[in-house]
Amino acid sequence: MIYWNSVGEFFAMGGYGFYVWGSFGACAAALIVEPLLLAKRRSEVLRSLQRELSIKDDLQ
Amino acid sequence: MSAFSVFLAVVRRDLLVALRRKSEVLTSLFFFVIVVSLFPLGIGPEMDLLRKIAPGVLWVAALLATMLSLNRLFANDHADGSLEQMALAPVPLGLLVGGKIFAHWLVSGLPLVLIAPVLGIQFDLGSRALGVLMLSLLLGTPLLSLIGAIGAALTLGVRGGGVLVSLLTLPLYVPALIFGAGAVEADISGMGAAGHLSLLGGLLALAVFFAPWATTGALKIALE
Amino acid sequence: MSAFSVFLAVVRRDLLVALRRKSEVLTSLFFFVIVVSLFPLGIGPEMDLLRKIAPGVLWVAALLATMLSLNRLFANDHADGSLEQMALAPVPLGLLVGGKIFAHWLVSGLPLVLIAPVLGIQFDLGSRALGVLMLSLLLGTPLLSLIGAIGAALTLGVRGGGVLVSLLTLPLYVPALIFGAGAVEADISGMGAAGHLSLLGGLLALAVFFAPWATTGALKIALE
Amino acid sequence: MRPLITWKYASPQHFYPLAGKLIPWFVALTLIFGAWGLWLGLLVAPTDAQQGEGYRIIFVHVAASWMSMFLYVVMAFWAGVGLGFNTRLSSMMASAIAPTGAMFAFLSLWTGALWGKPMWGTWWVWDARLTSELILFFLYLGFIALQAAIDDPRRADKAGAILALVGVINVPIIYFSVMWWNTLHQGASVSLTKAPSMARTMLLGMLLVALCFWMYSIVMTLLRVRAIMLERERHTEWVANLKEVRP
Amino acid sequence: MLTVSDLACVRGDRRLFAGLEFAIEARNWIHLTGENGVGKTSLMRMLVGLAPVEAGEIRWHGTPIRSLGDDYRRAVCYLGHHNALKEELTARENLCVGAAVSGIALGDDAADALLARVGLAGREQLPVRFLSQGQKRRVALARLLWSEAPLWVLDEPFVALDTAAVAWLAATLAAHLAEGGMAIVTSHQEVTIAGNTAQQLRLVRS
Amino acid sequence: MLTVSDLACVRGDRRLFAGLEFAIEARNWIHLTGENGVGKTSLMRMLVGLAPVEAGEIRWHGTPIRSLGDDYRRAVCYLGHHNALKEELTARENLCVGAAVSGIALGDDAADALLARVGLAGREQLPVRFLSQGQKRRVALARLLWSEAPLWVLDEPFVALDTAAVAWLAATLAAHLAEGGMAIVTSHQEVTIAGNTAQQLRLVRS
Ligand code: HEM
Ligand SMILES: Nc1ncnc2c1ncn2[C@@H]1O[C@H](COP(=O)(O)OP(=O)(O)OP(=O)(O)O)[C@@H](O)[C@H]1O
Ligand SMILES: Nc1ncnc2c1ncn2[C@@H]1O[C@H](COP(=O)(O)OP(=O)(O)OP(=O)(O)O)[C@@H](O)[C@H]1O
Ligand SMILES: [Mg+2]
Ligand SMILES: [Mg+2]
Repeated sequence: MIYWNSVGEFFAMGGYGFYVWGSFGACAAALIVEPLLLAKRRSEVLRSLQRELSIKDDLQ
Repeated sequence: MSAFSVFLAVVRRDLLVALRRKSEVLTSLFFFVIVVSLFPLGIGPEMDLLRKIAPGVLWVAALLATMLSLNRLFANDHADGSLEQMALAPVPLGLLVGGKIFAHWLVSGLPLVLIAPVLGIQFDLGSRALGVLMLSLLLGTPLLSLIGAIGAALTLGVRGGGVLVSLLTLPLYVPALIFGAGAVEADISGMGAAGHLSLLGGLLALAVFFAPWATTGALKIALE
Repeated sequence: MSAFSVFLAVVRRDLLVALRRKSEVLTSLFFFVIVVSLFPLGIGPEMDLLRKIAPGVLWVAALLATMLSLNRLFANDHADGSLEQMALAPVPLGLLVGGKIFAHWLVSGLPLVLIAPVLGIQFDLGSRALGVLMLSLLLGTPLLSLIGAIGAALTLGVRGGGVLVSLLTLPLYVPALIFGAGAVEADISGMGAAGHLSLLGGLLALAVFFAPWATTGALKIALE
Repeated sequence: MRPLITWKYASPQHFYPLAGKLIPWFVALTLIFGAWGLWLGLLVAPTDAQQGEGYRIIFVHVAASWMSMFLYVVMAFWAGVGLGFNTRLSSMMASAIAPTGAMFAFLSLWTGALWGKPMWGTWWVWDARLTSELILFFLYLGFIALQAAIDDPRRADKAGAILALVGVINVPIIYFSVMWWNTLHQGASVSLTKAPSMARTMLLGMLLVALCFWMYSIVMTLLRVRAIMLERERHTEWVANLKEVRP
Repeated sequence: MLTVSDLACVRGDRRLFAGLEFAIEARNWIHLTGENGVGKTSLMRMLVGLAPVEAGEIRWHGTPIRSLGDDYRRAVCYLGHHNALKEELTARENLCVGAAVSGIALGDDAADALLARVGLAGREQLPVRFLSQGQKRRVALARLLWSEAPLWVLDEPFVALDTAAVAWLAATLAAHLAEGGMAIVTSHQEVTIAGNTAQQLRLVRS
Repeated sequence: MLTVSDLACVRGDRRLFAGLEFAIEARNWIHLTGENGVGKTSLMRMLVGLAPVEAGEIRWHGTPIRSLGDDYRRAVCYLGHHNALKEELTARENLCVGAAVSGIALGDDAADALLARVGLAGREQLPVRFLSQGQKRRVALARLLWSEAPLWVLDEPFVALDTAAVAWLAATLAAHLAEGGMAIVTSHQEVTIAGNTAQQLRLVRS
């Protein structure tokens, strides 16, 4: 049921490899980078929150 | 004093300030003239080419000239505290805002309408096309002032607002540009401009209703 | 502290302010992008026509984007008193002014150079023409910042200066526009862009020498 | 009598843990739809007679285009609710959706351009659909830039809401104006070649990728809204008592 | 009568004050003091309805000001740190248009008479940008002379004024109170108003 | 030593003053007074070299200031009606870049220490636009703490300051004078500086 005969053919995409993989690659990159950026944002917030709280605890 | 006289008071004040800053009225106009004149310099002197791009260039220039003058629509009033006093005045803020927008159009929209034929001649437009151009600008420039006011109010007090306002308003200007320039092009190509012009009129009617209202909302937020 | 470190201090300060107004850097760029995108909307989608006017449109847009950002070159410093303090600092004012102009170019000129190829593609320019476009902008945008600084200084504190500055600087921008857009056109039509580019370079060298000096003079007058 | 709808989750304090619980499920859905869609689109679907293998771009292109438009409406909806009912959570949702929407608009432009080059011989034409997508991208950027330029989050929410609502009135106007502009002018320019009656596998693949993007958008929105909640409500007690903050 | 109950003010992530309670009656005035940055300006902007209220209630004759709208705005005259003057208009024009925007018609002669009262006779026709700091403040204060509002909210009105102008303002306030008005005034200096002892309200950092 | 001889000032078609003569010696200060609009600000801008001199001469240690250039600018520290702060930078950044532009390197810690001295500890990292009127003035005044100039020219430095800050500024002035500095200060209020009686200079309308 798989349409392709070989891996090489799959990657060549009938000569349109650059365009097809350029599109799918950009999408994949975007969909991977965005969660990573969000994870970074979250850990930054958490870190600064923890720092603030520990300062507050020290004061008490 | 009636609501209408308060409206007139605002219009009068803004016109007075604009006239007092002498060059103000003229410069918006000159900007329009200069931008339009730059194109032949950048593109070259072929008349056929120029005639083809004339409606587009004139309309884009009108749009940029209006947009440039948006900064002073509310910014000065905000900085010197007048806007606070307007918000505290015992009349609907929407009315005062309407007055300001109207004055803005008188100062920076109307002159463009009046000078446009002269510039159109430079691009070799026919007299019918010039008429359509003026009409499209007459309907279009108030629309630009109204939409622009929303952008100006939203960016008020926002640092770097001067350029941000263009980012916000230029996309919203697209329909005005397309129907405005489209009317002139349609006329030139003999298809009749009525359709485009009536769409432009419809948009204007819509904006007259909604824009002052949205602008007032945005101003109240800016003052908080 | 050496003269150079004072120069750097000014550059650093202005970059800091620009970055702090977060969107500032990006919006000058967006303005460029949007203006360039407006032209096809006004003119119509025919690629042949668009390809012809591409160099002119791109250069006019770069010119307008630079010009729009001139307002904030000195106006804020003037309003908040920083400019007075700079004039009173025990270092040559020309040096500080040079720093401000350099920072201005970094914020509002350089990004245009970098984005220009993407826009050129929308107008279907070839890759060689894109290279020439970038080069011409690389030489041209500092020139625009330098000339613009004179205009910005001259209109400082003049009410309504925002539009007046365009009136003063746009005519001065004409040579840059002609040689800049000319270079790209010459390349497209196969005539070679070297001549235009070297003229542009010459103008830039001239401006680097004289513009800060003229700007300083204008600023001193504004402060009196 | 119990109220029909419970408003409990309209407060950040209660929505935060709920969002945390929902995320894994939507991640799973994203992965399932994504894998299935890619399987069909890249490996199973046969070639297109006219366009060769290049047509496979359709699987991401159309999904991204749809999402970019859909997300704008959802964003404007939440922004409007936030403005009208002064509910913090709705405004946060709007801010959380915008970057993902802008990203899909960008992907639509990018994949479209990569498709256009082999099909039309040019990266870009000023076609109606392309142009209105470009303007949609600008509207997203305007929204994001405006919110970024205002420091007070409450002010940013309200200003952004007004812009989004004005935009939502304008999107159809822009869309139709561009359509009309272009049909009047068509002339020599290239016209968009519609794919002929699509094979069922292709259609299914396209729908699956679209579903995957939809689920992905939900995940991103929830993740981002959680981060925004932490940032904005940093001084409240419920944040201080979270176990990820005070272990 | 203005009643403030349980008022709180948050700026950024800082709580400036909370649980503030006070009231002003006719013929009385409040001298609002407190160190720099304690929240006096913020409080005043809440009182006149420019800034949203975080928590608590402000009532005018018993009704929350939010629901009063224009009626409350007619009752208040606010003067902030900024003078609300157009620099390119003359002092006279500023006065006339300022009044017109608030719905009060003021002729040129009437405006000149008011300007003479604030000590600017002979400078009616000079654009405001040429005036000195103190002269600008005087033009701004002329607003008090045409305002019919019973409640004056003045943020550091004495700044930049010379001794003569300070005395004039104190007398004007005294007259306003004698006619049944009320006022709330910030100032870092002592203020004495003939025949009226201020209710002192000192904000402290919470 | 600053000597002013036969100085005149014209603004528009108005002669503000003429034939003004005075001098400041080390360890002395001048309290410049006069009613609103008499020309105090105009005089100060002439003294520091910002405004052109209509008639008369201003000398620094005997040399006309026009011919001194940078040397004179190094000797003067001027604070005008405006605070010369960038609203989007933090207080700390403002201090550092302000000093750097005048050729003085100031680290973050040094800046924080100065800010603590003007009572802004804890607000070093807040963009200046969030500060209150008086807090902004304090940041502007911090300039006096890093300046090495012997001559201070301060236009209404006490405006917007609360009593604690006024006392601090008076003490700072006293210390500056004790170290051999000089100052010229306008203020509509009384100013007392420990151990130093002011030379009173009262401008009157000519
Ligand atoms: C930068 C270039 C492009 C952009 C911005 C773009 C944008 C869009 C948008 C917004 C849609 C969704 C419209 C809707 O469903 O109503 C769409 C759908 C579609 N696009 Fe593109 N497109 C681009 C290039 C292309 C190219 C080059 C092709 C093929 C030759 C193409 C083929 C399609 C197809 C087949 C659909 C779905 C058909 C449909 O739902 O009507 N697009 N595109
Ligand atoms: N975003 C923010 N984050 C933290 N603090 C802020 C923020 N915005 C404002 N503030 C603080 O809020 C206070 C505002 O004070 P306000 O202007 O009301 O003071 P004031 O009592 O009028 O002072 P002054 O006597 O100096 O005029 C300041 O202390 C300022 O530092
Ligand atoms: N173009 C002009 N025509 C006439 N008079 C002018 C003009 N420009 C300025 N003036 C006058 O010059 C004076 C400038 O005063 P300056 O600002 O120096 O006063 P000041 O003593 O600092 O007052 P203040 O105590 O209010 O700060 C004002 O009286 C102003 O009216
Ligand atoms: Mg205050
Ligand atoms: Mg003064």
